[in-house]
Amino acid sequence: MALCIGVMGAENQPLLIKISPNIQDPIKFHFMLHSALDVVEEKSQPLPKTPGSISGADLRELYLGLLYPSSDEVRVYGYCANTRMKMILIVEASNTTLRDNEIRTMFRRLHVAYSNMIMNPFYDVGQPISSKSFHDFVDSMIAAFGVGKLVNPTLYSVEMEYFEDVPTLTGIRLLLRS
Amino acid sequence: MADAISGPSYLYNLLANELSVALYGDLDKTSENMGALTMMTIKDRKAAAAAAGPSSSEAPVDTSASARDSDTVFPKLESIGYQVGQRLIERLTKEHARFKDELDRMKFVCTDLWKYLYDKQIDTLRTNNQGTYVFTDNLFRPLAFFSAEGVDQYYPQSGRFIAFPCGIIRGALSALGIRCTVSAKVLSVTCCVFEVVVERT
Amino acid sequence: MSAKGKAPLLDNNKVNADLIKLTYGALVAQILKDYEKPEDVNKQLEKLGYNIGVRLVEDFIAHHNIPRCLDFRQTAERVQQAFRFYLGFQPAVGNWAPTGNEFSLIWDNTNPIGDFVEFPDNLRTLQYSRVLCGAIRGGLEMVQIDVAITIAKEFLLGDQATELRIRFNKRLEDALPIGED
Amino acid sequence: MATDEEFKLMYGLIASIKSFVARLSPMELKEGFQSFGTDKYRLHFYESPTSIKFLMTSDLAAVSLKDLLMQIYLIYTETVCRNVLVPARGRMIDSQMFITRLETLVQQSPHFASKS
Repeated sequence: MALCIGVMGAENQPLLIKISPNIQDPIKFHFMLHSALDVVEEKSQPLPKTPGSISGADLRELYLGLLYPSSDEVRVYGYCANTRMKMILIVEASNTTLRDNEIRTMFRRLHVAYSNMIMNPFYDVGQPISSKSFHDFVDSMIAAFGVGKLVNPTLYSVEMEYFEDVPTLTGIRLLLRS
Repeated sequence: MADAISGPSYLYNLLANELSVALYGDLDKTSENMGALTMMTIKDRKAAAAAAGPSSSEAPVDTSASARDSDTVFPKLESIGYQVGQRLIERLTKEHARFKDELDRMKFVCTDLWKYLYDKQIDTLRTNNQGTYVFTDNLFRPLAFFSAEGVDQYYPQSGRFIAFPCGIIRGALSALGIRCTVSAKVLSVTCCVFEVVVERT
Repeated sequence: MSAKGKAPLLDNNKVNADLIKLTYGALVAQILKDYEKPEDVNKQLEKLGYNIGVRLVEDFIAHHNIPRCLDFRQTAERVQQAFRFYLGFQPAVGNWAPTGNEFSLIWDNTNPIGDFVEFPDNLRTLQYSRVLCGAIRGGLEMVQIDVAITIAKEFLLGDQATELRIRFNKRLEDALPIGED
Repeated sequence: MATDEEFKLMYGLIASIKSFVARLSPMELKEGFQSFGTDKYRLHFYESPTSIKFLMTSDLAAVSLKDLLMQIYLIYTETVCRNVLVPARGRMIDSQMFITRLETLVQQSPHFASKS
């Protein structure tokens, strides 16, 4: 019953991470995001030229699909833009109504929102995202992706501290607010 | 024809050109500074263009020559271009399949990006396969504003119009993961050549 | 290089309007670095707008066969039309003063050149729309109308709309060359 | 006669005719003064709403050159106004592009052909 959206920059630095409020141990999700990045990195590499490889067109899609085989708890999806901006989405495994196409559409919408957000001249590309409208958008996505059991759909916001020398998720300090 | 532009496209060109004025400040003062550039006769220049090693060092107007007089303004114009290129590319590549390789990205800049910016593609793209790419635009719109074949009176000042597009190219490529330096030369009245050198690490 | 047969990325007018916003935004950010004080930046933006307006008005009039305005209401319509033509999106004209010499251009729920902008809190005195004031002033000055423009509402600062207030000052006379009367 | 002297005279002439014509008219003028003729030539006048004045002399066969003058205005905006290297106002036009296109336009006009 979990849900989490992560947006990472070209150097894998976290730009925005949102975790659904009824998650007990958000740290776990940060690790999940972290390891998912490796898979994204691997999947988005240019393919070695193997003659007759299956459906090359599909593999060049920005949407990377399911990153791991489904586990009992969660499913992790990935998306990597041409600018190497990455987005990761974690949904609960029990939510079987979500189809691949819907996930794809959702990533597309996120990407549109992101590309609008970086039009803001006062935002420096590659820095953690503070845009209120983008935060609201991601919140609404988390809410819309129906963790139906949520009584009170307020979200924790996660503030990140980004350490120069540790450009990965391990360098994050979490401040949880309800 | 270069004049078949109107509406937002016209306003954009005006803004892009006005950028240099906004940063250069007083126009008359600028012209004086720019006058320091050596002026060549058309004949000399045509010869230089014909000899056209795009990497030839004796092409008459290039950023470095102009930069002598406007050390501060060129980097600023370039950095505005960089910001624009970097942000723009996110929008333009949203629906684009993942790029295969470096050349694929270069092609994108020459076709889609250029078309978006100037309503035409780069005319030729050449590479030495060692990280140097040369884009040639024979009718570069910002120059076509006031120059045409045989009309070259503003040629000495044309250097100020190339810093911004250089920045756009650098920004776009950097967003696509290619770190590079971009320089440009105006070869003949409306022909502009951009040289992209990829930084190898 | 073959990109032929590809559908255009987006509707052309919209595309260029976005490009204008993007370039203008980058310029504002750059000028901010140079001048630091928002008040000085505002002045620069007004000047930039003025320079653009002065040139734009000629293009607008020549390409659309616009005749001379007979009254200020007509002027308002023309300004509105020019916005549609160059930014692809026209403001409402309203809030006329009873004397007919003052009106507002209103963009509900948006800012015509900054719909993606989010202001940092320390820049609240920066007038992002100042370039529009400059452009309108420059354009109208060329058709011998002297106006004063204020930003009555700014969407980017949390107002419901962006509203520019335009007040007619006087008609300008042709300046005579020196030595004539 | 020196060129700037000639400009001043011409300006005075146009200004006088304009105000004269405006005063004679019983109604608000829309177009105002457009041309006058002598027994040798005709002088055509067009003023853009931005007060840029275009004048052309022709033989008597050309009755109205208003359209031609408006096209010249168009060329002016395309070659002079959009060139940021030229100050927006108050300078002699030295753009070669303007001159080239002006010559082409005038030579292609039917009024030009009718003379020879």
